[in-house]
Amino acid sequence: MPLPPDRLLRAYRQMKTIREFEERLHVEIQTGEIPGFTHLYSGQEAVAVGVCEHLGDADWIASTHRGHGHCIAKGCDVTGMMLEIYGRRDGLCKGKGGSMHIADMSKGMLGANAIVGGGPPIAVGAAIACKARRDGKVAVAFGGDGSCNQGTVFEAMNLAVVLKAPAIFVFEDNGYSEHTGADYAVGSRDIAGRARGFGMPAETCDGSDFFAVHAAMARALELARNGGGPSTIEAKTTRFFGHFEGDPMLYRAKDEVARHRETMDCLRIFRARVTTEGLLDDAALDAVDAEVMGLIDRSVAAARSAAPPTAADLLTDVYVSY
Amino acid sequence: MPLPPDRLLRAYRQMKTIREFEERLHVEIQTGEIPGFTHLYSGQEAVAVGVCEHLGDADWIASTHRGHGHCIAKGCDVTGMMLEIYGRRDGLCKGKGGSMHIADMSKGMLGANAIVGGGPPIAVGAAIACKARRDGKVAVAFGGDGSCNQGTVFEAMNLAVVLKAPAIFVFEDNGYSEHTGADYAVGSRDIAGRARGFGMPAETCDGSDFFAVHAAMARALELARNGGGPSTIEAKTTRFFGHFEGDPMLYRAKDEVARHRETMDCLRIFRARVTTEGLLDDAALDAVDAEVMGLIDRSVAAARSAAPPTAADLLTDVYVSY
Amino acid sequence: MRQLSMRDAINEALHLEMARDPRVIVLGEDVSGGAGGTSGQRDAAGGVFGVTKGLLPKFGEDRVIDTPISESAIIGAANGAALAGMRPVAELMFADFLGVCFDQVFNQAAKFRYMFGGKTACPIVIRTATGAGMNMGAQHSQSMYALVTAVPGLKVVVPSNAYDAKGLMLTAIRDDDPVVFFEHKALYPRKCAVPEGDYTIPFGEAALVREGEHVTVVAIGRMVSFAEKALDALAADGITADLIDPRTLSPLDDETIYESLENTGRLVIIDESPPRCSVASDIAALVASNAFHALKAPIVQITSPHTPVPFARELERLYVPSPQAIETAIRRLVKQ
Amino acid sequence: MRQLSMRDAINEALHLEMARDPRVIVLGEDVSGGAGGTSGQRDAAGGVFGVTKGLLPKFGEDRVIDTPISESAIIGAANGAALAGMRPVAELMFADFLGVCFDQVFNQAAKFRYMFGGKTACPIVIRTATGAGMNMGAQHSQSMYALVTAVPGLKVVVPSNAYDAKGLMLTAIRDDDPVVFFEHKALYPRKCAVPEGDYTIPFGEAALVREGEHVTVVAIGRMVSFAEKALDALAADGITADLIDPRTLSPLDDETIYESLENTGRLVIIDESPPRCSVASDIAALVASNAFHALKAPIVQITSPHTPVPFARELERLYVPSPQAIETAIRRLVKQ
Ligand SMILES: Cc1ncc(C[n+]2csc(CCOP(=O)(O)OP(=O)(O)O)c2C)c(N)n1
Ligand SMILES: Cc1ncc(C[n+]2csc(CCOP(=O)(O)OP(=O)(O)O)c2C)c(N)n1
Ligand SMILES: [Mg+2]
Ligand SMILES: [Mg+2]
Repeated sequence: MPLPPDRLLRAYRQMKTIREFEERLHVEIQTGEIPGFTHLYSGQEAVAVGVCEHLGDADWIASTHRGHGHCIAKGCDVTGMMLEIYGRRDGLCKGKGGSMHIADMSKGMLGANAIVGGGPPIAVGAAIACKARRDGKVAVAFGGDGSCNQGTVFEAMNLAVVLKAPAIFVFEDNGYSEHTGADYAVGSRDIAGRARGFGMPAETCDGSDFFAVHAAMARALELARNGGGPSTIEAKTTRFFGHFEGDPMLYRAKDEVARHRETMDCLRIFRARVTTEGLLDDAALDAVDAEVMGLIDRSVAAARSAAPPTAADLLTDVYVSY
Repeated sequence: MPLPPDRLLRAYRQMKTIREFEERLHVEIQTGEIPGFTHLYSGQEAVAVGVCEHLGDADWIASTHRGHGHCIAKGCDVTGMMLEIYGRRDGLCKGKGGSMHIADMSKGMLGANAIVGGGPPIAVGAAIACKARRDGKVAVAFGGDGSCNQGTVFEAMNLAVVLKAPAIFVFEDNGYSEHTGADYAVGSRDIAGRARGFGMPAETCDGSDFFAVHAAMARALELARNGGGPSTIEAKTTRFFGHFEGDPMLYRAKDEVARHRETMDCLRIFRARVTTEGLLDDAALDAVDAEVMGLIDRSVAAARSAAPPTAADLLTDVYVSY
Repeated sequence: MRQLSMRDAINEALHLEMARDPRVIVLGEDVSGGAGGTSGQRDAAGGVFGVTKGLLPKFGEDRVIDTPISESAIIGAANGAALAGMRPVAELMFADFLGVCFDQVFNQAAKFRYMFGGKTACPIVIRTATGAGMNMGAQHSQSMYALVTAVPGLKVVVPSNAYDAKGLMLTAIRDDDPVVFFEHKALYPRKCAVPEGDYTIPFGEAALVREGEHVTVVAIGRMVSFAEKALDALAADGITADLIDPRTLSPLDDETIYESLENTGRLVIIDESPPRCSVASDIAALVASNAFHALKAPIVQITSPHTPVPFARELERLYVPSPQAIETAIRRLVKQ
Repeated sequence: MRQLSMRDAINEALHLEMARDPRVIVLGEDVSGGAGGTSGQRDAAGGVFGVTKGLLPKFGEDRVIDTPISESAIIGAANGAALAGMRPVAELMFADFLGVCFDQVFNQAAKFRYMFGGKTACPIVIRTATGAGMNMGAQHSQSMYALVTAVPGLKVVVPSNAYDAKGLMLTAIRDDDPVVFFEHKALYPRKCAVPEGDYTIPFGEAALVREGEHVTVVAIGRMVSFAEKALDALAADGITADLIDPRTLSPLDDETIYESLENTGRLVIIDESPPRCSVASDIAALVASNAFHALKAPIVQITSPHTPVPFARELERLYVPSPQAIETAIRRLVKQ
């Protein structure tokens, strides 16, 4: 059953928002105004949106160091995020978190995480809460190909299987963990196979194809919501930028990114499919593009002019009470 | 090709030594003279000996909290072990380690380990050393069914695959981790399947049958020694005592141990096979039995009368130099 | 009044709070036990020290969760469940196992609130067995309070008796911040008078166990009873002390220590852990910075030596601070 | 003399020692980089801070080992290789990741020798990037010395400049005990004169960076240069100090501090980590116990606040002790 046009358009808008958010950050970072280091999600949008399109605010996701896409797909406020990345007082985390620690419980976003492998156990905990409350909600753990070598991830997978927790593990294999290829570091290069080794269903899909991810997630979700326990989705994808901003990418063939932008761009692939199949027309998509550019412009302008945190902010929020 | 009689007899002697060491400890512990808590290996002897029969002093093993069997199979001095378990100054570790920390580098024994999952990464490191030195040696990591849920174990497995390290992972599925059944806690109940998920060969064998373990190990060893990298052996076995001494075993059916002593006793199974096939005769085996009993008697007597450590010992051996 | 062991006092607190608040869940290895076993008997363990006994039959498998041996997953899951609105009580069988899940403790639980700009809370309790004295060897005997006391965002509780343990546990579960709750193995069977029903003991309020005039003694956990023994012996010679049990190490009630020092001018701190960067050193440093002028003599720290915990009975006995060593140290100090 | 950055000084030490001793191996994430990539280029990273650059081309893949993201396996493998006779130098990309491998650090490496009755050694070096100041957020900016200094069996090194870093690294690799070597991210590009060739700096010998009369200042790592700035400003007013850089926190050269205090009577300790159970508190406690009578005024500890490391530039600047804060504190102290 194809998605109705309004949901398709929303999915496109989210993917486009992520893309422009990231492409714009890539530019703004050159100005030196953005503190710290930033990991851009550009190229992987179809995974975040294909998965989160199914979820409501009361479902949960746990994200990674490369978290902007997951945040936007899960509904976090784009301007609040931009302010946070700039380290502003009115940022989503009051400037205390930054790019790698954006979270919003009201949107079911359990946090980006600067510790590779930090998120999956947390997502399983949220799934346990859903199960205990019998609220029919699920929790999704995002992770990269590199994260699938971290022991915490396997502990989380096994625990979810044992408890039949409504948890879904989404691995985005973008080919690299930092400067090292997945074909080197992922022993089997078969993340789905690992998941099956733990006793859960797992499938591999094309992470540049929104519809492929969306369909895989539909199956995982049905299982989880019907008490069938966890499952895994391995999405093959690519990142259009370096590991972090400033990475010279010596480990990638010179033309690799250009080639991937040509052949693995989820926005192009989406547009081609929906227009060919007559589900949406170019005009509607162009309108979204314009709308998104405006949103990003406004959020950058807001972030630039926003006030920084003050000395008083340093000592608050460590404890609820102490 | 069947093992020559002297090696068969040695294997039997080791299994018998482990058995009697443990059965005797079980008795001696009632006297209150043995400090701490002890995990007995009785019932699993064929695994330790089936594996270590292939190894020399320059090969390595990393053991677990249930380590007496591995120590004896790897050639650690039985009296030194007994003294250590009694906490004596002349124990293998000068009374500083105890039952859960017996080690002897000169025998390639990297240590029992009171941390579940502590050993496998260490074994992989020893395998890396073998590889770097090209000395043709291997490292074996022993672990239980429970340990196969600990993230460190998977990290070690993946690292070994990535580096094609001559490491062999031996999981002894004795059905329980403490008070919890493996069919509950091991998501898939298929440890070999997990190992295959990481991209290494793995096989399951009958851990009560010395010959089955020995054959599986021969295959793993050939692979490792020929640069083929790691593999996994999952041995199905049973423990004849509680998790630790004092465990009332409320989680086991009342007759389970009795049944297993009847049907899964590796010593009986071994004796039946070698006598039926005419490889050894009962007289030779009985002679070993007598010899072993003497050894155990003497080691207990030695441990009982040995001197405890003194105040001066408390502060030494923390650093090589400080 | 009814006498309860510390084990039973904590068990009672868990029962009370689980009955009162449906958000409370308990998870850990063998917290009930028997899952998947062949006896058909659940609650076969109730925790290896029996502290969670009886919870499963009463509250069911959704709220009393046996886990695989996966400490990172256990604490991580507690964290996630807390972010999602539950109040998990996770059991780490031995405090020494903090190593295998330390990231979830100090990088996750401790930092969520701050990193997320105060917009969330992570109300977990990590219960764990601590301390030497049972010949359990170097990896099952450590006193690791300092490691978590050092971490901003965590609260740290070390009860010295059954009464406190119950009241502090109820406070811990109701507290909105992550709490690490150390239960000394040697104290589990120790009994004292424990009221029925609900009562709480606030965090950051030390107990003045005894009042005296010559010296201020701060003792942690099991060391409180050791200090009492030493003081009993000293009473014969007319030496008396303020004996302070901080009960919570973070927050720490340093004010009570400073006030006592105004009277005594002499400080002895007794801590079962090794000396470097310990809670003993932390308290000594606070005093040397904030109550220096009250001090009439060097601060005395009585700790274990800078070694791992040894196995042999004779060595472990020498390792743990003894009532005799405490007595000698106090005697020497009051003479200065 | 030739000026070298701390990054290059450590790199040179690694080159020298790998050439000298075939037992030395290097392992960690991206220590060379490029494995499995599509460019065909190895040594594409040389560590994310470039400290291990050039080792792979020179010493090959058996001795310079890129690993998956598996810190427990990395440190565990280093431990096992050390027990089997190698001298591994493991890189933990950021000290904050100690959490995911802490068991291998404190329950294994630190305890082998003692638990095994002195019959083995575990000569590993764990190199790791430490410290705040680059807006890397709460999980990439911590100063975690105290956590390992607390552990008997570990040695802890925190160089404050390139010269020391090279000499201490050579000592660390040749040392037979496990060493945790903290490299401050902000110091990597900082240059100073560094001799070519082989030289070592012994553990447990503090550097007396400056001599003075009014106060003893103990500063750790990056804080040494901050203290120097503060002292430069104070010189105008005739205030001078003994500035002591411990260089190794375990073993700690406390004697040098006591000796200095005999002259100055006043102590300021500067430590970038949060205050509780910190190295600052450890040193303060040692002094309050062992050199109390030399003290003329309260000990001053200048540390970060009891909070996680904040992200925003303005907040992180307030978080890290500043030369101004140090100056003010010293000024106030000498007046007392
Ligand atoms: C525990 C831990 N180890 C190492 C790192 C450093 N690090 C950050 S991202 C990263 C690579 C992650 O690779 P992958 O999981 O494939 O995610 P991707 O960056 O491709 O999105 C590494 C090694 C970290 N943040 N945490
Ligand atoms: C990290 C850690 N977690 C928990 C324990 C407590 N513990 C000791 S043995 C054990 C069960 C191990 O089960 P298994 O691996 O099957 O080995 P077996 O006891 O059956 O030999 C547990 C949970 C521990 N020692 N270390
Ligand atoms: Mg990746
Ligand atoms: Mg088992």
